[in-house]
Amino acid sequence: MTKFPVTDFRGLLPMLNRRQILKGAAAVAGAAAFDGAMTKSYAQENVLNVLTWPGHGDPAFVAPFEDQYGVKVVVKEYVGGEPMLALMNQSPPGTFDVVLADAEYIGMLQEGGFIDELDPADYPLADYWPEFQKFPLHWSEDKLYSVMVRFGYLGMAYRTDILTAEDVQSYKAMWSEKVKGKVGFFDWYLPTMGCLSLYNGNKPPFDISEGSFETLKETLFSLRPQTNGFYSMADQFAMLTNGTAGVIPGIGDWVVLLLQNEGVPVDAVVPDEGGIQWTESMSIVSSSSKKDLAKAYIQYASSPEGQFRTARLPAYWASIPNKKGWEKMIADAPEDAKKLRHTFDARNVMDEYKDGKIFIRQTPVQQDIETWNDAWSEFKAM
Amino acid sequence: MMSQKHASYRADKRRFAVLIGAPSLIWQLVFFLLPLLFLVMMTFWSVRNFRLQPDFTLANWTMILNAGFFRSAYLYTFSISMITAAIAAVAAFPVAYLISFRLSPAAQRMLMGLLVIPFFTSLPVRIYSMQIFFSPSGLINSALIGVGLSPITVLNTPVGALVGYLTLTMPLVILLQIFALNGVDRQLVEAAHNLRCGKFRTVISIIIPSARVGLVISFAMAFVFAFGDYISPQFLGGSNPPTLSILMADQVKSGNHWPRASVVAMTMIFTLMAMMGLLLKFAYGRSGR
Amino acid sequence: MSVTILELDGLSKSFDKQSAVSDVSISVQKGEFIALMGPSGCGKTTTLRMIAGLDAPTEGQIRIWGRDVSQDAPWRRDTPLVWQSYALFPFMSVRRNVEFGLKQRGMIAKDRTVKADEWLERMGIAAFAERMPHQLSGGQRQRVALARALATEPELLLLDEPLSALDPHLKVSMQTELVRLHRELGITFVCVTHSHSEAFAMADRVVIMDKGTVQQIGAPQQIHRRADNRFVAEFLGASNILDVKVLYADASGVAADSAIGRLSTQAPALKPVQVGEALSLVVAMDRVEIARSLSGAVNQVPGRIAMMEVMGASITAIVETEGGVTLRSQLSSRDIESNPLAVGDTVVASWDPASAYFVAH
Amino acid sequence: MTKRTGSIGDTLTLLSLRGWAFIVFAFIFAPIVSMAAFSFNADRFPSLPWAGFSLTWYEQVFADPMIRRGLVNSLLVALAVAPLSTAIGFLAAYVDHRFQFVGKRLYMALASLPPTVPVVIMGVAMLTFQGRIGLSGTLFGIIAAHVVISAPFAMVLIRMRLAELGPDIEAAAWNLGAGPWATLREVVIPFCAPAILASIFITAAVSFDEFMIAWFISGQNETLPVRVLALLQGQVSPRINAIGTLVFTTSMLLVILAQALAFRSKAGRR
Repeated sequence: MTKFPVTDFRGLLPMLNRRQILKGAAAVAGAAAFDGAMTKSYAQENVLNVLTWPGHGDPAFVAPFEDQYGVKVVVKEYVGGEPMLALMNQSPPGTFDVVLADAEYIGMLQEGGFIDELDPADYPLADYWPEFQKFPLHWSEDKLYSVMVRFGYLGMAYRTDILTAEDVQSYKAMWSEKVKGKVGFFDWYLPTMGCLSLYNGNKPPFDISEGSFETLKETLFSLRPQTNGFYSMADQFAMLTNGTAGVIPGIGDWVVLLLQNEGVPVDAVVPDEGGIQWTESMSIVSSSSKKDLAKAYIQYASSPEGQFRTARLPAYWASIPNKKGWEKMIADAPEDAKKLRHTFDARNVMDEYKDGKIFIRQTPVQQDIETWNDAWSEFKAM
Repeated sequence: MMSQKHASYRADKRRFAVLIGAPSLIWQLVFFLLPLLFLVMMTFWSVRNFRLQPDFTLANWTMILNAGFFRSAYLYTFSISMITAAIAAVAAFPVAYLISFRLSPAAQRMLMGLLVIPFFTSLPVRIYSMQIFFSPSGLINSALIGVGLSPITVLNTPVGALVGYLTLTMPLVILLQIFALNGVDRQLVEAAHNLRCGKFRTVISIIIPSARVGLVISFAMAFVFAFGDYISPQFLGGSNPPTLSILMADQVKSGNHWPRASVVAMTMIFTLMAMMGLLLKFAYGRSGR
Repeated sequence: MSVTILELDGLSKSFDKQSAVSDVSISVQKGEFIALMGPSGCGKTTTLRMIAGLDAPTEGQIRIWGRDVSQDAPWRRDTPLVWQSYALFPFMSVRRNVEFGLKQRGMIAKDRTVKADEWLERMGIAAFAERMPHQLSGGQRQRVALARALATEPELLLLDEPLSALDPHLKVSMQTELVRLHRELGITFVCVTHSHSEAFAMADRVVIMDKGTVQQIGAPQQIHRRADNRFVAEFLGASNILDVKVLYADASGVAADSAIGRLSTQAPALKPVQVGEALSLVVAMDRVEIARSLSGAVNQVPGRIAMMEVMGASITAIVETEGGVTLRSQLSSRDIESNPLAVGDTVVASWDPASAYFVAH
Repeated sequence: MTKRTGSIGDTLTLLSLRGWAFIVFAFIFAPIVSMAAFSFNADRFPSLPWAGFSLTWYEQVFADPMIRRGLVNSLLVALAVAPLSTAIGFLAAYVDHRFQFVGKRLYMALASLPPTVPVVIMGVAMLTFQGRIGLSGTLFGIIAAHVVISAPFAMVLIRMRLAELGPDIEAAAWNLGAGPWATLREVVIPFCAPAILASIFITAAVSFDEFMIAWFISGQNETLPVRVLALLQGQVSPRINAIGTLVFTTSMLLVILAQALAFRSKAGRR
């Protein structure tokens, strides 16, 4: 034989002698002790555990709270309301202190006994825009269960170099030749199907009859030839940036504001058929053992300072319901206030609300969640 | 007295064997088999208001097995995994052959060392990098446009998923093929040359048959890994269309429907077991002559 | 005065219903050098492994100093084995290999080293104490294996084909060395081998086995002079074996008929024979003489020299007789000098009736 | 003569083989190289052309408490998984090597099959099961799952080494008075040392890179790969490249260090 072939991985990892192994083991043991000390601190009392959409654990938002209370905010991120419910269901009691959820899931959390009733007096609801002071989805039998932190509108986001502002006045733009194979979808049935329901003329979009639902499915399925793909949250940013996607329904400012800052030619629009409002709201988890801290956290998030910071979360921007927060933004970051249209002297985000074009996003009323989701699965697999 | 001692030696031997054998058995029973059995049981449970309820219903099975989206996802997943395994096996073979038969031991060692590197890097990050490569404004398309060709759409298509599957499986397939080829008796090859069998014919008629078991195993592993991967079809295929693993995740998302996800999982496990059985039978079957 | 150290009593062993050893009884005296010999698969190694406790007997007893050890764990016996493969621990230095048995007996490190070095010195490999086994030659490994087995100073040493892996020239010197070692130590050696020359050169007594059973036990000369049965005679390979039929028998001898005529032996024939019985007649090759012409004595067989095989100092003449049977005669080169022979010569082969004997077919 | 023409053809074959190998290696390594390159790119959403050199993403990685925590969790898990799965894999390999018994095929199937079950399924199964017994969300839950999938790797590595242990070596140890435990300790384990060491590395790497099962069951105790996945799904950021590059260089440094130490010790022994 002229060669000595290597027949397994071990040839690549020559043996160490015993002294080196012992040395290595000692180093490892030392590191373990150090790490043990580090992780221990997270399990201690001064930690606030928050279940939330991605990005809300960013120091840009939590740092002032952590400094003030001498605690650490530890977040667990999820994408989509159903995974959030699953996590709440599956985690042992006491895992989370605060949950940030979309308004349409607050009712389910409350029915499931996952969240506590709140005292409205604890929170600056009086400073909120009147429309949000008694936001229906947050109240059950006149009891408050959640406090809105952020919101935004969902219509379409599009590449301005592919579609024009006129094109996107209607959801019809998605069927245009210009975006054949370039219609992307956020991989969650609720916002997309909501927007298409509006396009079909259903108002409100989620409370529809069986017949309208069948039509909605047909509308959805007719988009299949236009489809580019089904994106994770982050993929939406990437696909709009690199031009793979020309238009994405069911999303809005929260995606495009950041991209515009980076110079990407994108914009978001609420078409004539209307748009959907999304909200992020905070509640205190019933099984929490740190409810005072949880309350303080929600108070911070709804305060002008917290509002100002959460509006410009590095992960994605959003509108805020607290007028005092608007004032602080106008004073401290007028440019950003303009981008977010949080100004009092020009047409602002609340005007669209007042126009009656905006419908609150909710889970299906007349059908099961599964029915809608199965239609979505069917659409994806077509 | 005698028999007592006799018994004690036997008992010692048995105790030794049991103590040696127990850790693996117990660990895999408790943390592997039990969860899987639990998953089987859960396929018969029902879900009400986002809550799992112990039950005995075949509804999940009938629903999934009859669902058009399940069937198309199954067909797609199966065929793209086969295509992946075939491409990986064919593309890897010349490389494995070169490394095993034509390079110096030092070069062989170095290249195998290189092939181990991907195992030390995060797959999601590698897949994410591929996204950048194949995006419309990425390197590949810039190059294509640069030489006057039209750009290609790879992202969010089955081809994109394929790129991801190959990223995942290629290093493994090449390594397994090298192991298989290194096990081929070199004297056999020399004997073939001695009998004036050309290099190419030697590869076809001597080397591939001798290394068949290893080559089939490398194919089987590529299939197994592609069949179960979630990252590639999600991030490069844009779940367009979705695979079974994505379908599983979707079922979980859809109203916390773990039972349906478990049904999908079962179909995947059955498929993999059947495939492995068939391939291994093919690999070992004819060598019994 | 001889004392029995090891007794095998009706020992049997079967693997998966296949009998490997059946009903073997041997009794070994203290200080004896015993060789177990036979073709491969005859059960000699299994017998040795049972003595060491590595295989458990299906039936029968193994007694050491009269105590039944057949159900003792191998590590509870004091029966070190020198392995055919040497079985040196590849990741331990020579010295640590030799120390291994001592360590298991709880000897402290310092004493172990002293003892191991003594044995390495004695085996002439002290210079290699720090080496790893793979850095040694075959002969050196053999010595390490011996030192390792002897370091615990056993009373009984088992050797499994100790010379088979050595070069021919090393074999001879190692053979001498084993004999010297045996004499000096005065302990009992039980050695398995398939080579008669080794067994006959070293052992006090030889046990010949076939198909799991003992065929003959005896001192080398005794076995050589008189095999107990046809298998032994054939296995030793140094005899002419002729098929005969007894014509008559009395106290002084037996006459028998064969393909090459009437042959006779002088008493004692090994066991009583019956007239008309078909037997094998065994004549050692070195007892067959070759003459140029008939002389009128008994057992004279005329023939032609078909071939001359030269083997060192001895030459074997192969005589083709008229009856179609070939006879082999082993001659010394001196015999040839005084009586030159060539292929094709017409000769007469003969032997002394007292040197031939009968065995069963 | 024929030999000569043959060698020209052979040179061509060799050339095309090398060319193809180059393409395949480029395909395998392009993502790794680009990961490293983009970790220094100033743009937030990575695209060409290159927007300038920046260390921002590394600064952010080191400043991000969630990433730090993920790293610590990953290290803790890998530190526990490597010895545990190596020990369990070693014992299973030894059972295969040493014992014959009824049901051995089943035993070995149980010990070697877990890596062939898709990680998505493992994740779902583990979460539902561990959720029931209160293990999900704990570091031990992740460790338990990672041992399940990495022990078979250890088993295979060590089994290959055991196959090289001559049939007489263990018997020789018994013959010299060492009982089964002493033989295991003083003969089998030292003999397997290289494979044991390799499997400690490999199982640590398997655990350190595993993201799917951990994604399902980690709960609040996210490991680093889970954090990467969350970043990847939630908010694209070149921090991913920076983390990837850091993890990669650390792993590689460890392997190279191990090699270097081994070479030095070899040289010193001469």
